[in-house]
Amino acid sequence: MSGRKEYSSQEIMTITAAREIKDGDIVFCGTGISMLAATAAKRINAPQSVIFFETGAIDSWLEELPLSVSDPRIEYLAASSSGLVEAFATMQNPKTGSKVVAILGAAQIDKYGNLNTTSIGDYFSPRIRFPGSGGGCDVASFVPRGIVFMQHNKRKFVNKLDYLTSPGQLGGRGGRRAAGLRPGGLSVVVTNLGVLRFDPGGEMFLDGYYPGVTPEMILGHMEFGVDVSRAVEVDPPTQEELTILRDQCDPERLILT
Amino acid sequence: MSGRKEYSSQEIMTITAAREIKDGDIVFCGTGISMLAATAAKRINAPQSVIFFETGAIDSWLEELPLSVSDPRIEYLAASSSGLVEAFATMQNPKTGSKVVAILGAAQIDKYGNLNTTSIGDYFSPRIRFPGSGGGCDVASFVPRGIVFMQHNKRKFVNKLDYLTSPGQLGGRGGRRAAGLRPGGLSVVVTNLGVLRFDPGGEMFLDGYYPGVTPEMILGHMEFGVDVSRAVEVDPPTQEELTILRDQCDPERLILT
Amino acid sequence: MEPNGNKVLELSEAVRSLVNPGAHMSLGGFTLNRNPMAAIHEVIRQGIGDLHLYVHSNGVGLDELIGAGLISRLEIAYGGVGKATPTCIRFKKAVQNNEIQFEDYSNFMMTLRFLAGSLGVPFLPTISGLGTDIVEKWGFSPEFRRSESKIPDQKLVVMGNPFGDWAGASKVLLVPAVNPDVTLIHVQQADSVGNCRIEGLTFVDLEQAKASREVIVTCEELVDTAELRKTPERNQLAMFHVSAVCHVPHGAYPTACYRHYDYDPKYLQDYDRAAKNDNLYRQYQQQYIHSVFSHSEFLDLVGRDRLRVVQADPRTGYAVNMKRD
Amino acid sequence: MEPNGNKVLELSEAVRSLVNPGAHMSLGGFTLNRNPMAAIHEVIRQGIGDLHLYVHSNGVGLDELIGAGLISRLEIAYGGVGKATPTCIRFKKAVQNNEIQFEDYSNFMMTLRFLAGSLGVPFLPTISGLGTDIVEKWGFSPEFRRSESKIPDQKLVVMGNPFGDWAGASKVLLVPAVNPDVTLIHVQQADSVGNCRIEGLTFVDLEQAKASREVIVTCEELVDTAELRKTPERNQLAMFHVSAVCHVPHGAYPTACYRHYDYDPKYLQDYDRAAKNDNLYRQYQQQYIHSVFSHSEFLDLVGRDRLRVVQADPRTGYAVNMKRD
Repeated sequence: MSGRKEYSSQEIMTITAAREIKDGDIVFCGTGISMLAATAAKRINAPQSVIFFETGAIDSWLEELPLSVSDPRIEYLAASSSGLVEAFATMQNPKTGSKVVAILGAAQIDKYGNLNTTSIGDYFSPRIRFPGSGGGCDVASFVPRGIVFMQHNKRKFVNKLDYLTSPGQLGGRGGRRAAGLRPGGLSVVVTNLGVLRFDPGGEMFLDGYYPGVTPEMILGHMEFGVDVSRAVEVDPPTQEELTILRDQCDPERLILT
Repeated sequence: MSGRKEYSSQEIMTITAAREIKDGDIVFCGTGISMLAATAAKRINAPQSVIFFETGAIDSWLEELPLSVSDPRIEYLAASSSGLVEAFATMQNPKTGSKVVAILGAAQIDKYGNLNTTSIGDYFSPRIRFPGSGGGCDVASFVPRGIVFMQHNKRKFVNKLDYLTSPGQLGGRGGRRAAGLRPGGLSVVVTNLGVLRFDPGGEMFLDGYYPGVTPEMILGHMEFGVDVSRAVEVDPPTQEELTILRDQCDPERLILT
Repeated sequence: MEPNGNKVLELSEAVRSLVNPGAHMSLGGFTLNRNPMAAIHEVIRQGIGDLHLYVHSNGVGLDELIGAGLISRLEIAYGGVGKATPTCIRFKKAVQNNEIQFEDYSNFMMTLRFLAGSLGVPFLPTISGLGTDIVEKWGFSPEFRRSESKIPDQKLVVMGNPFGDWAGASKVLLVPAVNPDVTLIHVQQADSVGNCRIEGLTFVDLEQAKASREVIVTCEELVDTAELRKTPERNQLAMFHVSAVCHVPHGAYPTACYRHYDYDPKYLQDYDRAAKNDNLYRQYQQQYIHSVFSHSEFLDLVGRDRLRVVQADPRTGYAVNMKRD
Repeated sequence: MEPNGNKVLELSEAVRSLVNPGAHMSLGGFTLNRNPMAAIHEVIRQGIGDLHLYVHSNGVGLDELIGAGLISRLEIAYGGVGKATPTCIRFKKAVQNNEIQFEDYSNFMMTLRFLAGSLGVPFLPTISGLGTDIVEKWGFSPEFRRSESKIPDQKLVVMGNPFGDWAGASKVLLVPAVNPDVTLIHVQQADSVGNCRIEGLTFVDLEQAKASREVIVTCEELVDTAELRKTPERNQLAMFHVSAVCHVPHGAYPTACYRHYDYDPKYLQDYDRAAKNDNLYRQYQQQYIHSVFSHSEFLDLVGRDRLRVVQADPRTGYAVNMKRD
């Protein structure tokens, strides 16, 4: 599909996510394409955003793209380097907490935006074991806003998670509050086909589809149905966005293929 | 009294307290004479003891005597400087906590070694207000052993504290355990007349009296009675101890008068 | 304010815009080290009152605010300057004369309360203080607590250990989080966006700043951000915690600032003498605070010779052999 | 051992005397940075088994211990090396084949558990994880928990906020303290008595070390204590927390050590290839761990040319433009 375009599906995903980041946002950054999106936002549309990592580096410049949140590349020219206690405090204290935006990936997501990064099958003898929460459950619990990267297919957009690692809206309307979590949490899902958000009831709906994709195609890649009545076509990445992404954010093609 | 001797009552108090400190002890040090005793121990009988302060300085050398636990003199050549969170952790973690010895002073003490450093009279409109707990309540709660400096008189050795700032043995036998504190706490009281310790029931008894002092004189300076049957005369400071104390620990005579 | 926006302000402007009457305020530093004295004097100069103050162990800074009559309520662990001043004099008078509401905690309890505020949790547990009057005696009544949304309904809570006797504790004391409206700290170095480097002991400054809605930083040196970013691990406070950066050399005088200057024993002795007498004290604050327009004018009044006396020796970080008795 | 006693030991001797079969052990570092690899290889070389392991996010170090069959029980937040290895391969196999008991937490929960251990409190509170399977699914049964005094009777406890809705929290999750028997960390600098300086990110190393009964430190540089004491604020770990100091240059290789060397992508890729096949993996551990007597011999086997490739550039602290795909 993306072969017929001037941009890959990775590229439109990255740029679409980057556009969600605004000046003044404090971006909690996971590994891989999350890092690429945060870097793109800082270099394209949100130069006044701050990237930070759970490992303790704050306002990293990322002259080279890190391959992990503990990659020493995050330490170069950072405003401050500390440890996990300090990093997680940033997501919860009264001055900074409300500005934090998380970018994460997951193996499974349900219609309330809850995530599974732990295992497929029975927890005790799983068919497939994944790395686990890492900081995912923490950021999903703490942040007022967040972006999730997903590949769009029926095995990933499921009716029921095999394991609920990171909270989205939990059971739907009021779910977070009932559990003791603050409102907010992950707010947008960016996939290889489009963009999904959550309505006031906490249910996922289709907000946008990429050029060449239809809402019907997207529904065909999900185990559960979502409202597509509000969906519009997503603006494709501009040439300028693509140039900066390719030449400045990932010249080594560590993430972009 | 001390005028007739080659040493002052301050000097015998300091040396008597210093002798309580052993190599390997980690000494939590308060202000004034506490600091002088810790310094004397390190230079006389316990060179392998470590002095630390609630403000975060560990293994300070104290080339000059500090006048407060935040005096910058405690930072010079310290092994580590941090903050209060780290300092109080030292008194509680499994590796170091059991080696910590506290040295404190107080305005009032009762027969169970509970201390008042807050106020005399009604708490809300006191006749005399003192500085408050500072770290006193914390160390008295945490440490397995501790030394208290007191002036021996009826207004200070009282039947009932006006305010219980720092826990000793609380109500006596099993008092700490019942309250939720670990066993231990302050274990010896060094005064201008002698030395008192606590029996297994948590009650104070007279362990020693200085040359020229009698148990009867000491009882005459306390509102409550204590067992004096185990009391022996305390060895006076040696010439060597006095020389080191005067020439190396407080040459400026900031504490010694 | 964007995280990397320029936060450099005149101290008078920072205090005017960030410290409001009735504010809940906390002070960094410890007894005679790194108190934010310039900022405190500016609060007094502007007469911003009815303050609710949080300190762990504080000295002359606390005492001057109380002496100026600006403190209505105080949560405190220790008010003194060590051997020099066992108990702060205006603090002592104010408590003995029922001029302020006060509530006592320990240093570690106040430390944990600021740490809790910085972590966004309602409380932290400790075993410190179990069985003491710190738990029994509340400075603020339950009625007042319920009527004041900025303080918790309970001073402290004792509860059984939900994990049995795990860690050898049968009970724990829960201390509630503090989130001040504004915190004043003084640091050795800051850049224009608010990244801060404290040399030597940090006390509880970092937890206090991170727990606070607004933070006013005064700094000895205003340095280039590129310089600070060469060793990020030495910058304990990142820009997004800070509201205003004010370049105020000797901003902690007459308390110490490690590797820059020592505390001034003479000033502190003179202060105590004045503090003991109401008339002298009014004259003192009139002369040293109200009659000057800035910390720099204050230092001129004190005399630059005093600054030479307290200047830190590069080897030790303090003033070697300074007369202190 | 006196606090300022000489703690310098050969790594093999330190591991032999401080890591016992069945020990509860924790590992410092984070995924591909500052893992105590030399110490881990020594544990494998000595075949010290039935270990109960605590990690937050760990990578190849964790994986090699599991691959060697030395881990019986695991408490973990994340087992992977980021983009290079999304999930550690021997960890994945061991879990999928029911070869180890495991229990999942989040990074912050594990962080708080070590912090609680360092503070001597039975638990710390957080709102992280409320409503998730991390709270619901226990890796160790209540029966096993009651039978094992080294772990708490409950995995986690959810309770109402005793301070009402203070800090906007109606409930909190209590995470129990961890106090490992022994912790392995690698630092840039240490002196002979155990004062340590970590450059750059500290991760959870300090809390892990302070929570632990015994601590084995491997260091890039063994330096004079007088040198470290010139800037005490940069020495995050004081001597009395440390049991043994082992001078092991490149002791974190193939993971990174900031300002000294980068992680080695080639080694990690070769490792993954071997880890996917049981026979290849046995050969790998035989060749790189059991057939050498020390970390220095291991480095010779790897080839000093690889060390040149990963050598840190002084400007950035990592290997600029190193081939990483």
